[in-house]
Parts: sequence; structure tokens; C-alpha cells
Amino acid sequence: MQFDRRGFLKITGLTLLGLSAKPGWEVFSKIDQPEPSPMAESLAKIRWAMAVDLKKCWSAKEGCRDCIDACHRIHNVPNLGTLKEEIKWTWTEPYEKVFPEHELEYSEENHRDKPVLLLCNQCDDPPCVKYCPTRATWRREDGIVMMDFHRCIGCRYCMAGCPYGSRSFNWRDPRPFIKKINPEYPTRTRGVVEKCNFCVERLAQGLIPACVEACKEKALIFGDLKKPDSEVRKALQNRVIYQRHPELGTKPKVYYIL
Amino acid sequence: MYDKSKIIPALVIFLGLATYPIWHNTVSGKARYVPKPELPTDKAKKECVEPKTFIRVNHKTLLEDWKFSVVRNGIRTYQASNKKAYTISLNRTCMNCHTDKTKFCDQCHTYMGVTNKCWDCHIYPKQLSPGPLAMRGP
Amino acid sequence: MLDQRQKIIGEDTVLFEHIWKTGKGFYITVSILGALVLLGLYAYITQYRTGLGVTGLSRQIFWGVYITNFVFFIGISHAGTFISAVLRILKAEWRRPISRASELTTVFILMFGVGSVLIDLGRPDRMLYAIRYAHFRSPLLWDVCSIATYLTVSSISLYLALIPDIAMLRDLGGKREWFYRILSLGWRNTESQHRRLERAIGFVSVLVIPVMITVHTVVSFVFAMTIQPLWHSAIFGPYFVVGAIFSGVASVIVVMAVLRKAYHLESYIKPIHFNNIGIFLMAMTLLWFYFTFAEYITIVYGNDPVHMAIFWSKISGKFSPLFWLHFTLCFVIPLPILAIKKYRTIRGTVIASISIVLGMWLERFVIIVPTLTRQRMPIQGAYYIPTWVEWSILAGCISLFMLLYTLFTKVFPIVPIWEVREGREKAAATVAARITSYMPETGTDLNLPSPGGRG
Amino acid sequence: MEDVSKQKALKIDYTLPIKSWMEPTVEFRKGTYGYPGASKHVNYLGLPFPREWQPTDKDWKLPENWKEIILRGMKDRLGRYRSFRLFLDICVRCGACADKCHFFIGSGDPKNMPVLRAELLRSIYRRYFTLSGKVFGKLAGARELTEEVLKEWFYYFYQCTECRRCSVFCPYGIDTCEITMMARELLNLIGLNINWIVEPASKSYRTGNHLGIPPHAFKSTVDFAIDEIKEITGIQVEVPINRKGAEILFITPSADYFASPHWYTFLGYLLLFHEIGLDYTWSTYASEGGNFGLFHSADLAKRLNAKIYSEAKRLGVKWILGGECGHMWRVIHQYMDTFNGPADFLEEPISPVTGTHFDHVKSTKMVHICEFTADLIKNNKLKLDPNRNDKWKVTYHDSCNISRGMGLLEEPRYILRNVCTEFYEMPENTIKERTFCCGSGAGLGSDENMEIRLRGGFPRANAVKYVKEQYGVNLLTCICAIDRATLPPLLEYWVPGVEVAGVHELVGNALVLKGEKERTTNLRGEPLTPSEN
Amino acid sequence: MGLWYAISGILLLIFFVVIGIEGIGLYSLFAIFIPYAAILLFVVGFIYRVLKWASSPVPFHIPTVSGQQKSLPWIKADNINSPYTTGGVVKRLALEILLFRSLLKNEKVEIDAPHRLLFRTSVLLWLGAMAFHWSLLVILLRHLRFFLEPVPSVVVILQRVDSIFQNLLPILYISDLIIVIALAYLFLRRVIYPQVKYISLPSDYFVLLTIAGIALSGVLMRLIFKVDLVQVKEWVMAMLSFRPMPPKGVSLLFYIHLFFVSLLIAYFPLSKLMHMPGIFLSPTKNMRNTSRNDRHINPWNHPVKVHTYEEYEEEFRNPMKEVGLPVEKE
Repeated sequence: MQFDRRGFLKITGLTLLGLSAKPGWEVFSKIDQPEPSPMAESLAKIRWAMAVDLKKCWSAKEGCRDCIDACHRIHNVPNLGTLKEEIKWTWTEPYEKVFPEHELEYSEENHRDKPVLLLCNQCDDPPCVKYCPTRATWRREDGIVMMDFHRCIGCRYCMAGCPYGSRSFNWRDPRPFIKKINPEYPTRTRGVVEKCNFCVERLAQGLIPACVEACKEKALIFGDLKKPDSEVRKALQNRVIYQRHPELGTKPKVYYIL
Repeated sequence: MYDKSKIIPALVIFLGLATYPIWHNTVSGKARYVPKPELPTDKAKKECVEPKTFIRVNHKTLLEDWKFSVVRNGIRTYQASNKKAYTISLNRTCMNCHTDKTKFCDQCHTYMGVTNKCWDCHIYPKQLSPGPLAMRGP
Repeated sequence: MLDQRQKIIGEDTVLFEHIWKTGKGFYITVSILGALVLLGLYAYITQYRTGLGVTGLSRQIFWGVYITNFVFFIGISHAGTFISAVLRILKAEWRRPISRASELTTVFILMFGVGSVLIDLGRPDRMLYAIRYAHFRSPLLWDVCSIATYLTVSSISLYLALIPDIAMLRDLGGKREWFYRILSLGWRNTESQHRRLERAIGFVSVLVIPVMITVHTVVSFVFAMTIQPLWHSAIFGPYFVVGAIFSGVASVIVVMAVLRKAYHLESYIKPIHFNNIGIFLMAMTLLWFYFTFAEYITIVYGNDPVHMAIFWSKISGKFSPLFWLHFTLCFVIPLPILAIKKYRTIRGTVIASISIVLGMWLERFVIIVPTLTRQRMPIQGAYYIPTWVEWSILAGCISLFMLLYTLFTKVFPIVPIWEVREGREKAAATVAARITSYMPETGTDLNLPSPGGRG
Repeated sequence: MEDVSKQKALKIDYTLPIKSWMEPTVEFRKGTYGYPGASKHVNYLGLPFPREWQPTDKDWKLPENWKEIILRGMKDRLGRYRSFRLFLDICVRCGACADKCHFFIGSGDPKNMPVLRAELLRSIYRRYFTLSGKVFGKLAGARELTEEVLKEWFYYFYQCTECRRCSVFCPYGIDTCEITMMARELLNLIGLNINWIVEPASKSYRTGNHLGIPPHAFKSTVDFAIDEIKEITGIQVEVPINRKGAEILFITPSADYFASPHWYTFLGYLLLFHEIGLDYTWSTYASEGGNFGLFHSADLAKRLNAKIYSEAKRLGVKWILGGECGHMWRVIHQYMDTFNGPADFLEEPISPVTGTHFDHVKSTKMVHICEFTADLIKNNKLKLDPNRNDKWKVTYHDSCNISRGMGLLEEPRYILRNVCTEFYEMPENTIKERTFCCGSGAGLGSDENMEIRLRGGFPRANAVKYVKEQYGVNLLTCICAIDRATLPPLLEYWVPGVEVAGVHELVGNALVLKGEKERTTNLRGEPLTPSEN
Repeated sequence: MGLWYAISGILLLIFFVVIGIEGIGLYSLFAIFIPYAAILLFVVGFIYRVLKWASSPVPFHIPTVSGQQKSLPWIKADNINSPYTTGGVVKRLALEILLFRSLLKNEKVEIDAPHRLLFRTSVLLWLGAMAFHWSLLVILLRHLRFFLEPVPSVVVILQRVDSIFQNLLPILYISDLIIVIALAYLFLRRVIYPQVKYISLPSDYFVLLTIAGIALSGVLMRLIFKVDLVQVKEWVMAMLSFRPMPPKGVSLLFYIHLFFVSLLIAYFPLSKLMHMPGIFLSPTKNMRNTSRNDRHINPWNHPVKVHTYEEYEEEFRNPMKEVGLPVEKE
């Protein structure tokens, strides 16, 4: 007689009522955080980061969207065709807007309008995580700021918290707006927030993020900051690097190299 | 016996209600219906992640645990009781063998009057064939 | 023919009239309000089925009318507590006739405050997750807790003060007697019951004041805790509390005026009420101006470009019409009306109050929306024009509030009869005692209503 | 009443005994039980087992086969009364009725909770008539029928006034009155009865009324009333007795023309009938509205009740008018037609004054005096001066049988509002269908059980006290002869200063008669207005 | 005292199932024989008891009137509390059965000061009873999914509404939660309130505990020790089409649940649970208050000995003549 594979308790009738208190309690008190997971330790040894080599990026042909397209295709990001309800995981903005604090008035103006790739900064101290009332978003040990679409109630407080505008909201059912569905990755439903997840599902399979893979110019460099010999560490060495709004204390882990 | 005209009809109604399931099932002709979820014929796909008896009872819990494990803990392999490791994925693992949701999942779910929301986001393989998604409309 | 109905009713017939008499006006009001509520309901169903895309909200400006309503409604709700609890503690006798109307405003409008957040949710079906997976670092959860407490405490205080009046209605008999009987909890006006009730009301009145301050502070924290320009402000807590009392008291004046007209309560809600609250409102106008000034002058001196961008969009940019309109409504119009005694009439205070209520809604809007247009990165095409859905839901909420108010007054007296009578007795006793002390000879002969013996 | 003053400060204790109710115990203490029926009355009625005995005796001189008689009687009644079987079967012991009984409230004795009172009988039913009781015995709440159980029955079923208040609160409408009636029938099978029921019943059987007033005495009491009216109003009224061919036969409880304060109500009737010139008659043969047989058995009730229709038939009247009484109306409203109908020799009642058809009494053909008077007032047929009752601040007590057996609630109130100037209701949970019993109905109105009467009347008195304190009420009106007899000592004990009157006494006071002299006193001979202090 | 009898009875019965299933393996007894027997007992016993009631007449017209009678046309009659039409009776019964209206009138008596009573409204029992009975009904209807194929959409919708709380707690029906709370209340009031405790019989506790056993075992099966529901339904369907076979792969807990259900329905006709059909037959609630208008017939109305006018006049003729009262015979 087996009630449960994990063998909660092998009980017989008479003890049933009394003993059921404990597993009953476990069910009700199942709080999912912090729950030490066997992976946590190994995750803690990693700190994923990305560097965007703007020079390389700009050397690509005008209007190159390889990385964005790859990202959106793989993650079933819908294209609603309007600015109002736009959903984007990765996108570009002109340099002067991304780094408004950079004084461009008298410097060379040729990269003022150049596109800069934007995505979730996967902050070390992500504000969005603080605000979520249901812990639908949280930071993993390896630095990835995760979204649990199952749990999002759509209050959009995380969007108010994010200073980078990295989060999008599903203003309506996204499925009809997805050109070709990738069955490997779920779509979202209306009413939840979504954002770039550093291709966490690909990392798990030992692959690099889709955008990095798609970039023919090798302008995107991805790797583990905690490994001294990782590509991303090498890319950051001896270069002038920028982060978006480091003054806000969010410690972004997407770097821009110029 | 007194008040026959009221009590007899009331008792008939009671009897009707008490035996209603029998009539219902006879009329629907499904008294002997037994759901038969379609199992994969492929030999390689014969073995499930857990024994059939366990899956029949606990698949919901297992899937919940899987969801939790992947999304919250980042653990994507499942150490099954048969000592094998499986990728935790509704699509790539479960639906890889049980390709047709309507012939597998829905069989028992309909039988038991259960509704679930898995497919609001997740995509079952057969769903992609000729444009069923567009049916949902904006 | 004198019977106990008359004995119970006494001279306060008019207070019972709105319960007994159902005129044409009632049906017209109810059907107009009902139609608007249905419109709001239709709008919400549309939104529920299609998604929030039917609103004017966008990726950039993702909070709009609903969140404005949330802050606004919660703000209004402070009135009741203020009038009934604070004035009760201060033993301001004149609050007696208006305490229930203001408490009722609190309880009902608070429900719409909560409702506005729920309407704003993308997945309202999952709203209970906020309890199941409660994350107490999130200021939203602080709101959930404090508003729930506030709603509970103010509902209790409303109900407690209702009990003796319900018992009175029960004793009058009639069709709804069973209903009043259950709600009256066996109130029989005994000494021990009175003692217990007074103690309970006193306790709740004291308890509700810190809760009230907490609530709006926490509401402001939803914004102040973020690092968005012009939200991230340390004075937001008191600023919002002041704004809340400001708008709340103004709306109580409007409610009072409406009730006074509709139910002919001229001999209960008197010019003195409007005058006293008007003076208080004037003080609040100045206080509000002080906070607004402090808030913006700090920004200007800080000269942070991100903040300044939003600042200028309010002062002279695309939000300037709204900004200056709200400033006019909240300060320029009401201040002279309330400050000059000649204008501080019933009509004057009501005009000032309406102006303030409208202005304060706009203030919330002007606080919330401009910040979202350009957070840290100027984004093109950030625009927000609320659609019919939002306006309908706003209209529906306000209509439902008024409808509930109307229905409540169909069932319960809006002026707390027992409190008014208690006030009368106390006043008579005080006057009698004073006269006796001045004129020991004649004082006792004066034919004053005798104190003691409860109505 | 010296008994009353002796019993100052009755203690009410709600603590429960440790012993289970299943063990029968009963202590016959003076003041809590009625004396058994005297043999001569039992004999006169032809009831079984007349004998001399006392409840305090150890030996109750029961017949040899008493157990068999009881069980046979029970079986017989289970087959004849659906209510009996049903009410024994379906009680779930939810306890909603527990504190609804005035005897429980006033005594704290748990066996006075309606549920337990019924359970005293139910436990025997289970033991002998149900499968579960036979199999599980005590576990299913079944117990043996012993002499001790019988004593308990005697004690507690003569401590129920059959007021039906509990049945209003019972979700299944279980009516303890029905159970008490059955239990009393069973007890009577073996001669366990009380004199306060048997004696009036036997007198009523013989002389036509409970008080045993012979026809000539009836006549002289009427003559006395005529004189008294003449003195107060200066009017000479006609009072026809046993007159054949009258349109209406008037029947009222005998206490009305013999006891006080009933007497003034009687005067009220006479004034009213005179003023409207009613073509009516009294009867000496059917000179009793009340029916103490009801407190004994259905059969005895029927025997006594039979007189009304037979007298109506003999006198050839068209319809019957009934006076103010409680259980009289329970019998007339719910039993008479079934007992002794159909009354096809009568006509459907029509008010001769207003022409109103009383078309809710088409079958029984008997109208309540309050229905009749209310109709008169509504149609402006009476000239009333309510100020003549200014002495009184009035409240109204609904009699149990009138309110829960009949539903006559608004008619007397309508009359009162027209005949007096100050009328106040008692708290709403003690009037109308939730009215509290006077504590002395159903044959319990004797002096020997005064303690239990005072206890049972406590909730009613408490409500009177409330209106006395609240509004200064000083007169409790009612339309029940038992109330008028038993409420005065009750109020004297619990709420001194409140008097008792019938509704038609106030009608008689207020009625402005054609050609009357100026009244200086009310029917009681007291000044019309209160003195100035 | 009665409480301990009931508890030990329940434990004994659980022990019986444990031995029967785990020890001896009497699957057919528990899954086929007992349920069939229980249903048979229930239906036959139920009808028998109702017929037994029906076999006794209602000799007198005895509604408990709780409102103004229909009399003079200008006095507003209360057709619900003092029904004068069949419609009124139906309304009165419906309100009683659906809303437990009498319990809503409930009030508690307290002694406020010496010799001063205070009546307090008390809706707790009403709330508890409503919560219990309505959630029981919902649970019963939900279980129809095991009995009906195809499952009617009403049942599916009911189930979905009932489980809306899954947002708050893992897999818990609102009705389950409510019934457990209501049962706990109903049980505790029998144990705690001295008055109710005093009137309670072992069978009162027993019924409550049996239902509690059913509810708890059901909740446990739902929450923790899950059961293969498809197998259960297949078993039910087989039973319904009279091809009985014990269910495969279900746990002891299921047998306990099933046994208690069987026990309850078999016990139903023997017990106070018959209040369910009984309320419909209650003569104090199901009669119109028109007894002076419509003659009620008593089928056993036997003749009784009466004292006739002739006998009366015989005794009093002389004094009557003396005072001038008319007499029949001179």
C-alpha cells in the first residue's frame, strides 16, 4: 500500500488521522522561497553577464536585427504592430537616449544616432524583484532575474520599478500575433508581464543565448563573470565599459564596450 | 395511507433522483464507456518516467513539481525512480510520446470533468498543424 | 393618538422619512445610477475578456486612471475617520449629526479604492496569489494589509454607532423588522449595554487614527519607494496624507450638502457645520500648498536632469494645462472663498469643495502619469488618452458609490439619531447646570428638558 | 394572595445537573404541581381509574396493567396522529428551542427545555417502537418505561402550557404542544390527571360552564350587570338569554361574567351590543367558550365543544359570535369544525350593522368579537371617546393560542388604537407570534402550583416591566380569560403597579352611548382621569 | 459520556475497515456488497419510513401560525407566516428548507441583572447549519462527476466555481473548507455549550463524527493521499450498470471514505437524519391557516358521549322557570 512515491508516510488506518497532521501542514506551509535546492550551490558559482561591443555592432550592415529576431522568434514574442502594446525582450534605441548622461554636444556626433542593443540588465540588485507582491519575479543565484508567468498577477509594479524599461505587459492575448510559434517555449497569456531571461532555457542545455548565437559580427559576448578566463571577462579587460545608470545602484550585468 | 396524491409523487421523485445516474448513463449510452488514453505504439516510447500507477494518480503533482523545479529552482532534470534521468519538459518529454493531447490528456480529463489551463501557454505538438492558433482570434 | 412609534420618533420625523417615503426622485436616481453602473460593468467585462489593451494604457504609461482612482478614493476615505474619530476624541459636539454620513463615505469609497486596484490587474483571477505568495518586501502588500485593516476598523466603527438606531427601527416594527432585529444584536438600551458601546466606540476611534495615517502613507509609498523621477520623494507620505484629508473633507462637505437638500436635513446639518469644516478646509488648502511648494522647490534646486525633465513637462510641457488646472482648482479658487467670511457660506464652501475634489483627482493624475512618460530614457510616442472603458469604469464606480449610499439611506438613518439626542440631553444638562450656578434661585424653575432617560 | 409575598425573590439557576436526563428523577415540591382530579369529577365524566392519591405518595395506586395500557395507547395514537410519530422521529436536538420555553427561562430546569420535555416521551417511543432503539438501547437514547418515568411525565407534562412558542423557533415546526397533548392523553388512560382540569371539565359538562354556574345564577349575575351599567351610564340594556330565533348566539368564557377583572369586559360586551342594537342571545346550556377538555384529551374536548353547535341549532341562530378567550379560540379555529361540524344549519356570517361578509369563516361560521368590533370601528359605526381611557397607558399581551393558533394579531391592536390614547408595544420578540405565555394556561392556573406559575410567567412579566419603565405603562390588556385570571397575581409579584384588562373593557369605556348620562367613572367605578400627582 | 461512546464506535469502525482491507483483503465486501446493501437499505428504508408517516392521518388542522391571519379585507394578511393559499405554504416551506428561516429567529436569553432578562440575537447556529447543509449539497452535486457520463456542464462549472480558492491554497474546494469548519462548529457546540451537551445523545455525536470522517477522508484524498479517480469512476459506473467489480489501485483511505458513506446512508432511515423528508410532512408547517373556512376532515372522528340539552334542562328546569328563562318542556 503506497500512498505516495516519496513515501511521505506509510500509514495504516488507525494512525491515519493523527499522523496526517504533519503532511497536511507541509502542504499548506509549502512556501517556495527560500527553499535550498541542490542546484543552488552550483548556481552560486556562476554569474552570467553580457558585453555588447558597440563598435562591432555598428560595423554590421545598416538595420541589422539578427539578434532581436532570433530572440523574439525563439521566445514566441508577439508582434502586435503598435507602439502602444509593444512587447519586446531585446530592442535598440539611439545612443544619445540610452546614455543621456554622456555629453555629446561637442564630441564626435557620428554615433549619436547609432543603435544600442537593449535588454534586461539582469541586475545584481534588481528593483523589480523588491516590488513584486507575489514573488513572480526573483533573482537566481547565477544572476538571472527570472519571471514566473504562472504566478504573475499583472499589477505592473515591476514595470514601475525597472528604470530601464525592460519589461513588457501583455495587453491582450498574444498568440494571434505570433507569426510562427516555437513549440519548445511557451507563449504567454494576456495580463502578465514578460522580459528577457538571458535564454535561461538554452543555458540549461549548454547553449549560449540566442541573440549571441545569431550575431554574425560577434558583437555580443556572453559568459560567466566568476570565471577569470571567460570570454566576457576577457572582453571587459582593458576596455572602457559603460553600464546603464550605474548610479541607481542596480549593478547591471549588461556591459557596453566602446 | 393518507395524502396519497402528494406523498406518492414525492416518493417517485425521490426514487427518480436516487436512481438518476442509472437513467442518465443509460440514456447517454455511455454506461459502459471507459476512457482509453492513446498510448504510444513506438517501443522506445513504452516506458514512462514513472510507473503507470504512480502517474495515473500523481501526474498533476508531478507536473506541478516539475514546473516548480524548472522555473523556481532551475533544475531541469528529473531523477526518476527507475534511476533514469529525464529532461523536465512538458513538451519535449511528456508530449514527445503522447503527441496528441486530445487523444491522451483529454480522454480522462473529460471523463472526470476536469479542466486545466496548461495549454493557455504551453503548446502541444498537434496544435501547430494547420494554423489552429489563429482560431483564437484577437 | 400617542403611541410608542411617536415616542420613538419624537421630533425627529424628518430623519426617518427617507427610510419610509420612497418618492419619484428615488426611483429616478436609482435608475440613472443603475444605468451608469451597468455601463461600467459592461466596460469591465469588455476589459476582462479582451485584456487591458482596450484601455488607453500603453507599454510606457502602464498606470493611469485606475491607479489615479485608487489613490483618489483612498484619499477621500480619510474624511469619515477624520470627522467622526478625531472630532469625537476632541469632543466637538457639532460633529454628531454628520458623523455617520462621513463614516459611510469612508467605508463605501474604500471598497472602490480596493476595487480600483483589482480592476487594474492583468490577471484578476489570480488576485489571491497576493495572499498565497505574499511577498512582504513589496509596498503593494503593505497596502493590502493596511487597507484591509482600515476597512475592517472603519466598518466596525460605522456599525457600532448604528446599533442603537437599528434597535430604534426595530422597535418601530414593520416589514423589515426581522432584518433590524438581527442587526440590532438584542440592543435594549440598558445601562450596561450603553457602557459597553461607548467604550467600544471610544476604542475604535482611537485605533482608527493611526491606521488612517498609515494607510495613506503606505499608498504614497507605492510610488515613493520606486526610483522614478518625482515619485522618489521623502515627503510623499505626509504630502499624501494631507492631500487625502484635504480631498476627503471637501467631499464630505459635498455629501453633506447633497443629503441636506435631498432629505431636508436643514435643521440638523446647519450653516455652522459648513462654516466649521470650511475653516478647517482653508487650513488644509494652505497646508496642501505648503507641501506642493516644498516638493517642487526641492526638485528645482536639485536640478537633476531626469527630474527636471518631468518637472518642466508639468510646468510648461504637455502636462502643463492639467497641472495649472489642478493648481487653480486646489488653491486659487478655494482659498479666497474659504478665507473670506462673506463667501464662507453653504454655497461658497460647496463650490470650493467641488473644486477641490476635482482638483485632487487631477493632482493624483498629474503625479502618476507624467513620471511614466519618460522614466530614465526619453521614449518617443509616450502618450496616454484614457478610452471610453476607463471613463465608463470611473463613472460606474462613482455611480455605484452613490447608489450604495442611496440604498443605505433607504434602510438606515443617515443622521445618527441616538447621538444627536444624546447631544441634546448633554447640552440641556450643561445649560441647566450653568444657569443654576448663575441664578441659584430661579434656575431650578426653568422648564428645561430634563437630562437622563435615554430616547 | 399571601402565597405570592411568601415567595419573594425566586432564584433562577441555569446550571445543569451532572446526572444525565436519562435517569428519571423528580421531586414533588409544594408549589410546583397540581393536585390530582377528585374522584367525583372523574366519575362524572366517566373517565378511567378514579381514585384518591397524591403525587407525593410513594404508591400512585396504578392499575395492574398500566404499562400495557400506556404502550397500547401510544401505539394507537401513533397510528392516529401523524404529528405524533413525525415529531418523535425527526428532532435533531439542535437546541434552538431550549431557551424559548418560559418555564425553562423561569426555572432553569433542563427538562423544561422543549426538546427534553419531548425527549421524556421520545425515549420511550424509541425503546418500544423503533428498530434503532430496540437494538442500540441507551446509545440511541431509548429507555425503559418505569413508574419513575411515569412520575416524570406527570410532573413535566403538567408543566407545559401548550403555548407552542418553541414550535415557532423549531426548523421543523416540532410542536411540543402536540407531544404534551399526547402525553396527557396517555397519563389520563391510567387516571393520572389534575383536578384543575378535571373539575372545570366536569362542571362544564354538567352546567355548561367551568364555574358550574346554574342557569338561574347566570340570570341573576346578568341582572346585576344590567343594574351596574345603569348606574354608570344611565342606560337600561337588554340582555336576552336562551332566546330562540335570535340572529346571533354569543359565547364567551364563563369567567367573564363571574370573575374580576373579567367582569368589566363583560360590561363592555353588553354596552357594545346594546349600542349597535344587536339581535343576539346568550345561552345557559352553552355558557362556556373555554374548553378544559382540550387539556385532557381530544375526546373530552369534543364532548364539551359539542354544546356550541347543538345549542346554535336548537336556538335557530344564523351564526355565532365568540368572546375574548385564548384556548377557546384554538378549539374553535382549529378543531371545532373537525370535531362537531359541518355547521350546515347556520348561515355564513354577515355583520348586521355594517353588512360585512366575514368570508374567512365560511365553514365554521363563528366570528371573533375583535374581528367584529374592528369592522364596526373601521366602518365608523361606533362613536368613541378614547380620552375616557386616559387613566391608562396601555400595552397588549398576545395570548398564545390567539397568536400562534389563529393569527389574530392586528384586530385587537386596531381596536386599542381607537379606544385609548396611549398604546405601547412590548419588545417585538415577546409579542405576536413570539409572545410569551402567562405561565398558567392549559390547566395550570391553580393556586397550588403558584411557584411554577410565577416562574413560567417571568419572561412575560419581564417584558411588561420593560414597557413600564420605558413608557410608564400601567395597564396590560389581553383577550384571554385565563390571562385575565392569572396575570394579576403574576404582575403583582414581578411588576407591581400594572393592572390587567380585556380589550372590550376599554371599548366599553370609550363607547359614547346614545342617551347616556355624562360618565364620571370608568366601568371599574374609578375616576376617568388620573389624579394630578 | 455519549461522546465517548460515539468516538469509540467510530474508531472501532475504522479498525474494522483496516482489518477488513489490509488484513483480510475483503475488497469485494467493502466495494460491492456493503455499498449495494447500503443503497438498498437507504432507498427501501427511506420509503418505508415515509410511508409509515403517511399511514397516520393528520386528524386536526394544526399549523403553527406566525403571522396575521386572513380576516377582514383591510387588514394585511401575512401569506408566508400565516399562509392562506397553497402558494403561501410553498413559500413558507421553501424559505424554511432553503434558508432555515426559523433558525434565523433564534435568540439567546441572558440574565442581565437579577430578574432582568436580555434577549440577544443569535445567528451562529443558523450560520453553522446553513454552511453545513449548503456545502454538503455542493459536495454531493460535485460528486456527480463520478456517477454521470458524460459529465453535465453544470457539474463542471460548479466544480470550477467551488475551486476558485485554488488561487489561495493548493487544491482545496471552498465547500470542503466550509463543511469542515461547519462540522467543527456543530460538533464543538455539542461539546462546549452545557445545554446542548446535556440534550445530546450518543447518536447525535455519531452522525456528526461519521460525516466528519467522510469529509476528512475526502479532503485527505484530495490533498495528500491521492487516489486514481478514473479507476474510481470506472468502478462507480460498473456498479451503476450492475457489473460490479472492486476498484483497482485505490488506497485504504478510499475504503474508509466509502465505508463511512455506506454507513451514513444505511443509517439514514434509522435515524434523525430523516428530518430531511420529515420537514415536508410537518403538519405545523405545511398547512394553510384557513381552518375556519375549509373544513378539515378527521378520518377517525368517532362519536363521543355528550351531555345533551334535554339532559341539561331535565336537571335545571325548575330553577330556570323560576327566573323566567324559556324552557323546551313545560
